[in-house]
Amino acid sequence: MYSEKVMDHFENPRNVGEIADADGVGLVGNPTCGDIMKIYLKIDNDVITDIKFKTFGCGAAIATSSMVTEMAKGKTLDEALRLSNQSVAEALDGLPPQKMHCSNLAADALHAAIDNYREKQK
Amino acid sequence: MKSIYMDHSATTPVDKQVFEAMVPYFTEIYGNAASVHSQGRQASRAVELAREQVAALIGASPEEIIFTSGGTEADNQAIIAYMLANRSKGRHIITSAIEHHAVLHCCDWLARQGFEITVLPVNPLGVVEPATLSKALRPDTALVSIMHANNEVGTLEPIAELAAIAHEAGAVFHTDAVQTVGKIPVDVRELGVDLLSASAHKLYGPKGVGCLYSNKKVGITGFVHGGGQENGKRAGTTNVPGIVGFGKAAELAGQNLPVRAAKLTELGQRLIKGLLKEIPHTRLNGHPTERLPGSVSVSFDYVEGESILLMLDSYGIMASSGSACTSGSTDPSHVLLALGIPVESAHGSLRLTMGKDNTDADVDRVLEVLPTIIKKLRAMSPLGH
Amino acid sequence: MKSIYMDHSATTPVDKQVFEAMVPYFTEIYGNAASVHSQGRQASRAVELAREQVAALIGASPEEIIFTSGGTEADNQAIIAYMLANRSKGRHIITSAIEHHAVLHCCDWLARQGFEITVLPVNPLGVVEPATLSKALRPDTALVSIMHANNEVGTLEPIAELAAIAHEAGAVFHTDAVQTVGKIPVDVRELGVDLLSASAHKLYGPKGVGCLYSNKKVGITGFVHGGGQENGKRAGTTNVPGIVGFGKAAELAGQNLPVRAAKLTELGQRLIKGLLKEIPHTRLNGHPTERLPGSVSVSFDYVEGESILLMLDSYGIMASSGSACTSGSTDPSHVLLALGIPVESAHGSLRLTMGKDNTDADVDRVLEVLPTIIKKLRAMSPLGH
Ligand SMILES: Cc1ncc(COP(=O)(O)O)c(C=O)c1O
Ligand SMILES: Cc1ncc(COP(=O)(O)O)c(C=O)c1O
Ligand code: FES
Ligand code: FES
Repeated sequence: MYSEKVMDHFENPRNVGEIADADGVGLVGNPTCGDIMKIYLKIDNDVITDIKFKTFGCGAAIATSSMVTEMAKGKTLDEALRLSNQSVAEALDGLPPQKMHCSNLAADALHAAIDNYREKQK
Repeated sequence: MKSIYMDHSATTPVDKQVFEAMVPYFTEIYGNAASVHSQGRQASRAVELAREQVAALIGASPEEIIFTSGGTEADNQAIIAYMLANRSKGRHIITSAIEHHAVLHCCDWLARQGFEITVLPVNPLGVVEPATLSKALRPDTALVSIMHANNEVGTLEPIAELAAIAHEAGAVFHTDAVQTVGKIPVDVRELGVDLLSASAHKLYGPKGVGCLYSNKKVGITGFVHGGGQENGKRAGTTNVPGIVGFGKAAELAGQNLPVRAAKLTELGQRLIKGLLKEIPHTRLNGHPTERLPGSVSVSFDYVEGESILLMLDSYGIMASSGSACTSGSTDPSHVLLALGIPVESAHGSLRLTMGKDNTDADVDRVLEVLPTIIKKLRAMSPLGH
Repeated sequence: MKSIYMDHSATTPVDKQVFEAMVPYFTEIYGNAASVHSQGRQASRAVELAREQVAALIGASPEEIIFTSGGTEADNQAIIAYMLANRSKGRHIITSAIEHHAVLHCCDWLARQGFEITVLPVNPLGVVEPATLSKALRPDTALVSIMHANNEVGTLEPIAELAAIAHEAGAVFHTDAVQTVGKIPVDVRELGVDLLSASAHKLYGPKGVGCLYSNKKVGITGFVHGGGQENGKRAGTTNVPGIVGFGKAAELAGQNLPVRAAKLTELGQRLIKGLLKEIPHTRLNGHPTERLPGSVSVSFDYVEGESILLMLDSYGIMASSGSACTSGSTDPSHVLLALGIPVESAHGSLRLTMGKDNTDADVDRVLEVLPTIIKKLRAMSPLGH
């Protein structure tokens, strides 16, 4: 059902946790649909220097969260905004069709965290 | 790593003795049971023996057994074929909110054909209360269908009482006993049911074969139309090896039932107590005692079911979350919701269903591994404390 | 005494290789294909491989294959589920007088629900003539169902031509190809059919499993309602070993088809010629050349079919009289009557259907034994000269 990459990120998720003094925090999903993702960013000079996640959800939800943190780390905010749910799924060698919409929210969570950071800058 | 299978409510391995009984019917006694030549006659004798074995397990007469392709088809025949053939008796059906989709989707389908369905609620332990049925019965209620034990939470329903109430009101009573036949004593006369569905693969028999018990009063008609097999009640070339396997599985289940049920009840209770003790924010789903032996359903707050399953699987422990039939879906189980369990907790549900080969060591292993898994997932979760 | 099985149109023995392929899925890889754990994933992979194997045999894409409990259920789904779900497209169905009961009884059932059925006659060779179909089509014809080869007399129907005519009139086309898949080349695109039924036990696969091919255009709905298996198109726990066996049987059939068909055509023609020559007052039923390889149907005047079968059986030769599915009945075959064969001759019909393991010696043996049997029975008969 899941690719080896998905299973790897599920079993050994990267960047799990919270950042106490985060510069931006994004939260997407809701408990009724089964997936909630929260992403914390540390930003220096428009570059993501640290990123952590917390996720409630299935294997796909955890794996996409983990993958998006790896992909975003070290990127500028504009580069990070170009990451899409689709590109996260592709980096994981794909997701089962029934998992494509519900669990594939990780890029949305990242974008929400960036928006939150930019809101605060205003 | 030794693997531990705890998903017996989804399906069971075929018993070695059952498999041995089936073997000759693939390549040696391969005849069509309807053929008059010796190949056909041998096949047909084997099928009739199996019919006796299955009938004996549930206290029925052989001629009351219709072999089908499984529990699902038996449910379809009991509900759809019965209602379509008995329009004059009424267009109202009563069922419960925790039925298997094989029953609920038949009712949905009939509703689209103009029939009326009442779906009874259950109490928080998953029991269909007799008083609820009494109130729902109408003069035009033709059929009541309530399952014997629920496949997700394991709660046993008071079928004898419910059937008596339905009969008083003149309705026919069907029970989906797919989860009980072979696991606890099932006697169609004691239960007083008119129609009963069973499936071989839940009792160490093969997949793709089941039966509908139907008493004479009901006069059930065919659901799958075609040749005159099964006394005109189920068309299609008789699945001889499958039916032989079902028969053998029924025979073995009858012999081993008391010992197995006692052992599984004990293992189940120990597992439940251990999980509730070792893992905080955990609740048992279903009835604490009136439940299927060896069947455990729990909900862990703040975590999601599929991720628990995948982590358990990496330890070689196989379980399920809600019904296996719907595990491709992302909807929380309709059964857990019907018990009043909040959506978030329903997502964090786990079903561990033990079988004849599970041991005390298996229970110990789950109690060792599961707390760590839940802790790890909770550490990842944005919810809760 | 070596036994000679010549009833392959009723059912076939499971091929040894097919059986070997199935074995692990009873006791080792026993998971429910819907389960997320490793047992379930292995089962599901095996089912998807089988889907590719079956699809390849008939030139379909894997996602166009719905596994069912057999050819009968596939026919029920193609006809009943299609018509009930497409009432707006028309309430008229066209079929033929020589269809299997799995098709005819579905049509009868629909007729009782208010649908209109036209049953096309066949010519004396058993062919549905395209002109007959053209005349019967109406603006409200939703479905045309004509079998690919007849199971009793072996005649092949001009499906590509019939399907094109149906499509021109806007009707969907179904063919019951239970007797042809695996025996002669069957390609759904070349035939141009929308729906096609097949059954594993006719091609050395197991009983109790078949499939419905359904192209995207049709949007077929489920017939058996319940869990979401088979992409929501067929509920019921997936019969993993059965489907694995069907897949393997399809693969082997594809590899061996040209050689086997050539051999069986030759054996069949020799048997036909021999019988017509050796036994007076004998006629061939069905088309002399456009017929299933190795399938022989003959009528002997002044004798009765079952007594021929029983005498043949005492020589170890297994055959059938009319369709095996209806051999419990005493009505003469509806197929033979539709070909214009008189009732008395229909009663004296014999079907010898050869398979991959029949040999020239088997044909010789039948040609040696059968004339004596017929002579003996005729000497007993009050009819004839
Ligand atoms: C309660 C219940 N009813 C019906 C079914 C369907 O039976 P089958 O899998 O034989 O179609 C199942 C299991 O899948 C079940 O647990
Ligand atoms: C032409 C035809 N259609 C349908 C069937 C039914 O298929 P099954 O036996 O798989 O139900 C048969 C054989 O029995 C057949 O010969
Ligand atoms: S939990 Fe919703 S699909 Fe992942
Ligand atoms: S031929 Fe004996 S039943 Fe009619």
